[in-house]
Amino acid sequence: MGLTPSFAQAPGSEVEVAVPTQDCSINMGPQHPATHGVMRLLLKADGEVLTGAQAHLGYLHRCAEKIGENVDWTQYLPYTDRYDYLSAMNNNLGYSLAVEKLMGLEVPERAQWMRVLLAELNRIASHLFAVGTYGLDLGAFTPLFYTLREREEILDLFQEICGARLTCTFIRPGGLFNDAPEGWLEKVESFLCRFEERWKEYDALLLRNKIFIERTAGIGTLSGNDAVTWGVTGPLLRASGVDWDLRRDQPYLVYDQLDFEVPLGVGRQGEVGDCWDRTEVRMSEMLASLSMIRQCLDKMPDGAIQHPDAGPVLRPAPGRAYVGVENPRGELGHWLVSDGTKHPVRVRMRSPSFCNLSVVEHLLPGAMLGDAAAILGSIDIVVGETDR
Amino acid sequence: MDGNFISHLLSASLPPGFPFWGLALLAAFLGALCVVGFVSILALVSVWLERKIAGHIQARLGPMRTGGWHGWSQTLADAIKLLTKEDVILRGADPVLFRLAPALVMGSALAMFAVLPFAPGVQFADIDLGVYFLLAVASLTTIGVIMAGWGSNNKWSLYGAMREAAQATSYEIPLALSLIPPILHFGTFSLLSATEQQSGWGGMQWYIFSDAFWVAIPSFFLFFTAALAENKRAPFDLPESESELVAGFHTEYSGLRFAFFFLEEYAAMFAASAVATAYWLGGWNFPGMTFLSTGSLWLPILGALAFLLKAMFLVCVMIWIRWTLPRLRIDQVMTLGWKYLTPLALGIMVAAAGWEAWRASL
Amino acid sequence: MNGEVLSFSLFSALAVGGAGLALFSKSAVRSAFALLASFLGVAGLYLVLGADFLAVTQILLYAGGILVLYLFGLMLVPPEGDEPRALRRPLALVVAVAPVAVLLIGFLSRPSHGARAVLAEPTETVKEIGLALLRPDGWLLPFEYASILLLAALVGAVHLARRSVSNEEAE
Amino acid sequence: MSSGPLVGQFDDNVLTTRVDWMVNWSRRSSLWPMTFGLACCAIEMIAVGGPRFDIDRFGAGAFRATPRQSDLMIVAGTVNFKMAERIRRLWEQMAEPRYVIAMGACATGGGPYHQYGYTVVKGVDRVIPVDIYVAGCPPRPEALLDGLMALQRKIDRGRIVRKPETGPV
Repeated sequence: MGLTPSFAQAPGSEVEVAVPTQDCSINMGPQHPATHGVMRLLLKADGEVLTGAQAHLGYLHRCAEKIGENVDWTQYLPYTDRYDYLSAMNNNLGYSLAVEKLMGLEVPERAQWMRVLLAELNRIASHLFAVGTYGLDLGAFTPLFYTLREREEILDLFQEICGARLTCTFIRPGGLFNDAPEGWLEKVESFLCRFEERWKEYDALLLRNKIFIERTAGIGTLSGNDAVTWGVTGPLLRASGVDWDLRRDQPYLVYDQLDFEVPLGVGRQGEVGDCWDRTEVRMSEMLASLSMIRQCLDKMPDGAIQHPDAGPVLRPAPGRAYVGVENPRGELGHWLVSDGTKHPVRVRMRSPSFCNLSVVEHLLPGAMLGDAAAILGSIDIVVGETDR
Repeated sequence: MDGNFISHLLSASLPPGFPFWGLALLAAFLGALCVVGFVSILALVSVWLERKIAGHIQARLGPMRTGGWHGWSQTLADAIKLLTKEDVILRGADPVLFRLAPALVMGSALAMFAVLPFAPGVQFADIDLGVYFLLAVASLTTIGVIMAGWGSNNKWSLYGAMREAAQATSYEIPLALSLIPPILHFGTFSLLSATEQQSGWGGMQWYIFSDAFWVAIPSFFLFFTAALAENKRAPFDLPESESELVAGFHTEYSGLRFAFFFLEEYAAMFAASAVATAYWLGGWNFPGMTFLSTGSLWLPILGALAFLLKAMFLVCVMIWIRWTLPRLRIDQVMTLGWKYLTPLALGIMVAAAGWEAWRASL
Repeated sequence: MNGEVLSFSLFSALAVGGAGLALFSKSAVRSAFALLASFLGVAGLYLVLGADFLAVTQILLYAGGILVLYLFGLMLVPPEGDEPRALRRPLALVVAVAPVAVLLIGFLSRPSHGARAVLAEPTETVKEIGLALLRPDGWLLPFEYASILLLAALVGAVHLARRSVSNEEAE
Repeated sequence: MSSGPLVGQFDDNVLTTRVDWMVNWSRRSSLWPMTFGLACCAIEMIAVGGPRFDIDRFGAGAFRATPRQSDLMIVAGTVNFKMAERIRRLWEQMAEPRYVIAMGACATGGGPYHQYGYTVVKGVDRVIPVDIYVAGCPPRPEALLDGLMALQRKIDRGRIVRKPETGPV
């Protein structure tokens, strides 16, 4: 590269001075406030505009699948809490359903309704955190604290029912660990009433904020075709206008008896599938979950919460099973292989964060450096799940 | 309490043969000490306010333990801690620029306080150029920030520095233009003279209440917005945007040198608020001022109180904005500055000029 | 030694020293920052001469504006050139020395009562500049109008340049 | 811990004990943590900053994104070998005096990943020195606050300008 600027004749334009510049490679992470954990993004930037991005993983690899081959079927359950640590109940549910499918167990009805209730409650907690930290990514600090306040109330409910705030290990193969304590369901109901009011606050504070709209509308647009091609699931897929929700399209538990709406991105502020749509879908999903929990509370039957055949040590018949469930971040699939002993032969999981993250390298080039945080935050990854 | 007062005091106490330039230097030094002390106390109060206000906005309490009553000494602890922390200078950094940058930033922030009229008779120097001098000195902070960003030899810092360069030079234009209506109204650059002209109506003839209120109010908001951007405050805090650039231009600074950048932010916030107070909100004038006799000792005390209250109110508004709004993107910042604020400021300037000319012709 | 001489020597040392640093510094960015010292020194000299408005304008425009533009420009310069610089040195020497020599000759050929007589009383110049700007027989206002014309030309040039880039993008 | 011409030079007297008290007080009251979360525990760390627990009450709420300006590294989560190297570097980038809290079972000793987690470092104290260990998987926010207060008590015992304690401790 010489000192003198080179003069190049670009086709179809006036004589243009090409100032020789170099793209700047920047390491974003592993310790960076916008990576939501320990992930490294290698960015290439031409000034403020990104020309390339590459995600480097493995900073939180915890051998989850290998551990599955070493421990009991039941012992593996706590590890499922820890891969997507924001939605432990949903992870428990996915694994338990897969084990139950292997064993051919039919879970008692009350347990099914309770499971749906807990999973949706956890979905609200997870989305609260996602929306709050998304505000943080865009420089709005306060929404996170409000969403954390509500999330604490959900964690209180979890704590009362299972003793843990974050890592519940509550939904187990065969049913639940425990029945809800006296008066717990009423507490859920009163929380829902409070939450409905607060939800409007967040909507006004963050989602309808002019600057927030400017920062997110039309940014990081993922078309429906691309979303399907990249194997994206969850709110990300629905924000791109693809109407696909496992809870409705491959119903498990009692979801087919519930009446709920699947919110889709419609591009109200910009294009279909932009960052604003993703946030909006998450916000609307909270309301959908709310109505689902209400229905669960109404229809909650009495009865047992654990299948009598599901003891502490499980020995599923030889075979293989795949069950996908709709997690807050997308489809969480478990592929289990059993040889009839008390240890699994293979515990393979399809984690939604990992598949959703793959789209980053497609979305980031062409965006601006400030958008990197906006796009990454809107994908809402949990590193424990991408690295497993 | 102004520079001349210090000089008089000194010349009375020094031996008669003492050279004049020595006296001037000594007076300047003592005045600078006063400014440093004042700015330090101001920053301590502002940072504590920021944390408390942020806390209460966010449904928290903020500092509570340090020092007793609502953690009043929290910032003091922060300051002592930063003083006693290790001073890291990277091997790859430019040693001269890295060291010079905080000093330049701090120095220019302190120089701004030289022309602020706090109360009748309490001003370090009433120079005729007043606010023009303030603008010039404020532009030096930009250089300091670029110096820090370049000298750190860190890409995040460099990005922060270049953002600051683009943002600060862009917003200097609407900032300066939005000052023209009050300058035309009062016919002076001097903040002192402008404040004195607002003392009518029993201390309520502020510029925003004057007959030119219809240009005063938009120009006030314009000035406030541009000052937010100039001082790197949210939603224009791109040079140090935490979620994008880690800590921007001061990523590599630790200890005392970081404290200088921290201090400068609050000093500059106060200086901008003080200019807004002196030009638009009547400076030290407060209602009922006319009941006090001109020689009364209460006048400077209450005047200083009024001035500080008004300026701190504006500082609190800046804090409130910071904890409410998301951050803009750099191209949006530039668009806002060039496509909206600058033409608007030009329009207001022309309107103000027309109004003042018409009023003068009556 | 009186105050004027002292401040004059201080500020001129700053100006010349800064300029020297800017010349001899290896790093281009450091040169730019050394220029800051030079600008501040010149501003101080204006102050000594009683031109306070000019001094502040010097800081505002040169230190606050033009220096930032220089720094922007430097960021576009590739880090290191491979061209042999030694060849250029004699030429650079001539270019650098010639003006200084001319200035020196000019100074030395004048009678030596020198700078003392030039020093004006420190006055407040803002008012005078304002009057000069609007005086009907003065040419300052038309001159300023011309600068607005220049500004319009600059904006037009930027606009033209932009269009060619967007043409290229459309390809 | 820190170095300088005045450090560890003086006998106990009123002046030096007061200086030590003041410096210790400032350090314990202003422990700025680094924005650095690894895994599950990070969520509880954020919860500690949240409205219910509010670590800012102790003066430790100013989370700094850059290690240069932070005093406290809360190792919140599982450390694996790929990350251990980075943690070491981050710790080295922090300015003295710096403190480390190992939060949770994983950072303390590998936690649930101790036995079969072949990539997991069995405790972050194999990489960097740890001041306070907080138990739990993940620890409750109250536990982290307790750990913070334990660290404050530890800082209170520090000697800066006074000569270090001699003899059996």
